[in-house]
Amino acid sequence: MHQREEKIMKRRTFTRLATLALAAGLTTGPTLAQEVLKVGAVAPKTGPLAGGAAVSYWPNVKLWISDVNARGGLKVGGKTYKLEAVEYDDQTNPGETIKAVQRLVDQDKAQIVLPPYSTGLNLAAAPIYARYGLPMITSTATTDKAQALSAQFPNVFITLGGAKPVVQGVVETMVKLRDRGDIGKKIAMVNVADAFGIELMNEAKPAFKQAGFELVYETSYPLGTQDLSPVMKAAKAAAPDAFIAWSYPPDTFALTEQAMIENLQVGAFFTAVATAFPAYSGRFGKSVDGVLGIGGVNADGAAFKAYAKRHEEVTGAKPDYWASVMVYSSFQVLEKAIEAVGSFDNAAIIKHIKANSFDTVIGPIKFDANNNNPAFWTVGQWQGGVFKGVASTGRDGAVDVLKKGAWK
Amino acid sequence: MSALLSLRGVTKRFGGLVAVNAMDFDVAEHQVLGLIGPNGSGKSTTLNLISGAFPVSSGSISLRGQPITQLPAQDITRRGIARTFQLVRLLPSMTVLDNVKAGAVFGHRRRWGREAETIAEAMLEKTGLSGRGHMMVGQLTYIDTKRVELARVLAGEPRVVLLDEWLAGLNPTELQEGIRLIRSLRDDGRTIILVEHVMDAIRSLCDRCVVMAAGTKIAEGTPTEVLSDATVIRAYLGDDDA
Amino acid sequence: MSRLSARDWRNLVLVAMALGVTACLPWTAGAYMLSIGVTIAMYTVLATSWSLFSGPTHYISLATAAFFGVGTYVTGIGIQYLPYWTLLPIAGIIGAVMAALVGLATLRLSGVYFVIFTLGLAEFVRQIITWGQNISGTKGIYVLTSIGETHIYWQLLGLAALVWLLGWLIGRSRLGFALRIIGDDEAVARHSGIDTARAKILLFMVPGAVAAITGAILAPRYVYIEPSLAFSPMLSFQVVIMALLGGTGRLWGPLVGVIPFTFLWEAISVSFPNQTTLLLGVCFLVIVYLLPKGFVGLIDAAKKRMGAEGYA
Amino acid sequence: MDVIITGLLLGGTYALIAMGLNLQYGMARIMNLANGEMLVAGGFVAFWLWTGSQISPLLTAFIVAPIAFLMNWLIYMVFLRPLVKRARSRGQLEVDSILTTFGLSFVAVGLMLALFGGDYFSYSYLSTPLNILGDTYGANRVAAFLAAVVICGLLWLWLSRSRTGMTIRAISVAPDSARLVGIDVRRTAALAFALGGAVTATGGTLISTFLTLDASTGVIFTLKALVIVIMGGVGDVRGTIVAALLLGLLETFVARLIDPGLTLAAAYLLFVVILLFRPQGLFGRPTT
Repeated sequence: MHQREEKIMKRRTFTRLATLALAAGLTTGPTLAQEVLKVGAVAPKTGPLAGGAAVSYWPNVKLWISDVNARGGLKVGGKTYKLEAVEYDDQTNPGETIKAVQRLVDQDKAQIVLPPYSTGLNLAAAPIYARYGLPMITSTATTDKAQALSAQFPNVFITLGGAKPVVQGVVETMVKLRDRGDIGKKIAMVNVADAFGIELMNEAKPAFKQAGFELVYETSYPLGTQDLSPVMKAAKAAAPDAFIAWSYPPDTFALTEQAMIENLQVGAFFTAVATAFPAYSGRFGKSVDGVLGIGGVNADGAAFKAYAKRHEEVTGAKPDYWASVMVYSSFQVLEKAIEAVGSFDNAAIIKHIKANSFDTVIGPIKFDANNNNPAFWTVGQWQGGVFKGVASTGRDGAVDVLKKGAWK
Repeated sequence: MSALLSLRGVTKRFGGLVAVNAMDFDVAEHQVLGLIGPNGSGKSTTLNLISGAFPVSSGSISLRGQPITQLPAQDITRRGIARTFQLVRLLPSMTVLDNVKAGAVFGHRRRWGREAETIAEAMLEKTGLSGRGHMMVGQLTYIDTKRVELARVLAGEPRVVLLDEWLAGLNPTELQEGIRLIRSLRDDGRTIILVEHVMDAIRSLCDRCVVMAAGTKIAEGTPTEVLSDATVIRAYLGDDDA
Repeated sequence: MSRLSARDWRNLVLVAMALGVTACLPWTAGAYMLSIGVTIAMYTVLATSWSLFSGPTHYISLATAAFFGVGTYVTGIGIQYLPYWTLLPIAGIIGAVMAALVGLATLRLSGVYFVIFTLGLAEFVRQIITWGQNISGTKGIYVLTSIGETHIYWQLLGLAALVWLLGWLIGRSRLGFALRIIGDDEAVARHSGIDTARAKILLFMVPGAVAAITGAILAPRYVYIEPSLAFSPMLSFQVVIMALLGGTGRLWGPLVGVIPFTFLWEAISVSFPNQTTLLLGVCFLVIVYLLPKGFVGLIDAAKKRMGAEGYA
Repeated sequence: MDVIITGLLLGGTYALIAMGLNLQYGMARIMNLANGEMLVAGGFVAFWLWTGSQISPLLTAFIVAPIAFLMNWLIYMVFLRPLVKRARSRGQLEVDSILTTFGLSFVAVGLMLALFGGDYFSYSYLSTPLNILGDTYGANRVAAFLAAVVICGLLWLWLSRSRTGMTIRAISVAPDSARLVGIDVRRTAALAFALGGAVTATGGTLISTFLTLDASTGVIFTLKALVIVIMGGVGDVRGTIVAALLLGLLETFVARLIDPGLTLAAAYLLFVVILLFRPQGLFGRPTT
């Protein structure tokens, strides 16, 4: 397992050193005869959200552009354009995101501006996209206010859904396990005390009560807590049948390790963001089997396998099994809409996106009246070293959920 | 005449060291009191206790019968006790006039604007600095810096002036000028406490003297009385040739 | 208040005209320049109000992020219940009260403890707000208003004018005189009859209130308010660096620091997107080494060398 | 009972995080805001060597320490000595070092980003349960605690017994008078700063076995280290150890018995209270 990891590690560091040296000599060779189209992308490369963006966002920008160029370029109104990325680092600061988007449109005259990363930065930039009428197909923003947002910003589309469907997916999975007798009705539930964690926790508590589950332990912990063993010890003391954590990457890793140390015997173990990251299975190896997490994908589908292979070749890193594929698919929707309309008339493109369904790596995407993509993966499970989708709102290819065995 | 300023059992301890030990003395209105004694006898510390620079360990200090023992320095200054520093401390980024205005604006009589300006200029006249209001303090001679500090103290029209070795470091001619200046304050009827080593200044200026040694009062009286007192001489000159 | 001299009138008119010209930016410049204008206006207000306190007292406050964050939450929460124009004064009052409390607690401490206390303050307030959010079940707050970049720009410009006016008035008032004395020698100040702690606390309320109001003004721009973005310590450091780059000796000092720094930040972000953080770090180092007194120091030194008479 | 042990283990982690800064700020008078980045760098090296060629972090620590010592010595010589020469007062040196090291932390994050990329890196090492007094604890945390005890113990002994240790303590108490007795203050300060950097990097290597890090997480550790050093008393090794353990116990106590959401708020409250009533810290000398 570790040899391949090592090869990738070496290649990735080597590519980084090369780009660092290359950055000094900026000018690329003479542009091809084909016209070049600037594609703007602004997201965190530093700051608290840099970790997530580095896994799910930046590689997919690079992959999408290389895929389109490999296919000959973007065919718009009879002409084909070679795409070239203009990237900016907003250092996880909304003020910078706003300035960067303005810069892309005003100064760099980018025809296409890809959506930023994460709920906060997307919403900060939404007014700018709205003013220029640019289509904004967000792929990393979760919100339950899609209705209010689409009223204020008609050009904003939400592909990652909101808290309600994710909670429904988790509740459905737990009910399935309980009805099969794999787990009892006692749950322990924790959440990171950040907007994301709070939103999901508030949806989950009533939903689980309604589904007849008993909440034996619940708590929240601040972002950046260095030691989660007190939380895990208290959870274990409550002898739950299932453990659910609405967590961010650092605490997802910490809670999993703590559960292994405490040898928490539960029929279902769910952690949120980063469960689908390659680093997660890289760190815990075999004992990751049976762990549930947010997202998931039709891992056995040919589309995803081809995507994952290309992703690794072009960017040197494996994609994660949730956000990566959503980001890439949202770029595909934009690409197909522009080519279908045959011009850069944004109003027409937005109308086209609202009206049609688009075939992407995760399957068909069709936005509802509130510009919200109703069909997405909500829960996935590590089975045999692959994070497969087990529950979704209208996605096919879901595999059956398995009972969590002992930690290996 | 009732005492303007009185100290009762004033003590100051720095950890184990007792710098000032149960000092009692009074200062009457318009009186010039000399506080003298060999180095390390607690003279300056007593002055610092009166001016609020150091908190008093025990005992009480009162001004016109009202206790000011635990008051912070700024309140004591506002009540009318202003002081100079052993090492002259002026405000480097400001002109001479502004330095003096500082006393006028925030001292015992709080002035502002035109009034503060006139008082400051008057004090410059008084201390022999007339016409040099606009100069920066960095350009002054040593005695002029002392004049500015004195002018600042006077600009607040204090009830009691504390001079902490104000004459120290002056050459003979400057010394005469300094003594003449303090005498003019005396003639104006100001109440002054003078901590000094310059004996002929003490003789010519002070109505009464308090002599300190090792933190305690060893003698009190007119300058001639105390300077001829055996214990005082022994304290100053040490035991062998008494 | 001593009478206004002819020179004061001339300066007032000049400043008013300059403000008039900059106010027309929304019409004369494109949206991108406007967004830079908003950034410059924001940092000018924060850096000027910061140096009003730190100039004379030499205390380095890293509390800007804490006051700014509280300001954004005042708008975030208040926007649903109160009309918008009432939120700015409320934010100002809350900021001032917070600054007074911090002042009471810390101004007795020596310099470096004050710095670390203010740095920790932003984190402390963030934890409390996150915990409060968690208990009350409210998540990230949406500020959906019709307030656009232009409104925000004008409000910041108005606030900047207010801050300069306030700074000018303080400079001529007893408090200003007291602060200059404290800056030179605090012992002399105390013995001249100045209540130094009270003066510092009073003055610290100015950057407190102004930073909170700025936060309240900018909240609609961010649309979605969450603790980690509203309270980032980065803001405190940027304000300090820009104020020091400009120089805290003069009222217009920080402005002279903010403008070049913002354009420098832009230039670096544009030409080196992948190494932005690296190069910004290098700029910080250069500023601290080469310009200890900031541009103001540079300009004053140049003026001395040219022997130019007359007043600045 | 397990609350106490968990608290002590967390205290050990905090000691590793803060001890280096105490040396750098307490002894060499440099308020180093890039302390967190040095810690993360130590973690990066451990990750790289472990996932790359199976070298255990405990072994990596011995490789990281000398390299970090040299690097920090260079950083002091190149970036910080001009500040020390130029500073007229201690206050000015502190302000200059805050701004300079803030710039340095930016440069460090930029470099780490360029070399290692921005994504999370974490690996599991010794994440096996260890039974102590009837309760289970992470073996990696226990190992880190033992390492902390060893490092802090050695440091304390070395500082109080050896000659160079004494000179370092001398410059922390009174740099001016130290000069009078023939101590080359600048060279000793450089030594103290480099030693502090080495301890922080080694600490990073050890705690990366159970904490997930990425290029930008340094600032969290810097803040935590600052709080501990100030609470313990600047320049006092015992103070840092006691403050670290106290903080670990408090946070664990609040997490288990009150509300885990309040752990960090409680930590800052403790910091504020100590700062108000004992500004010089638990063991520090009242600085005039």
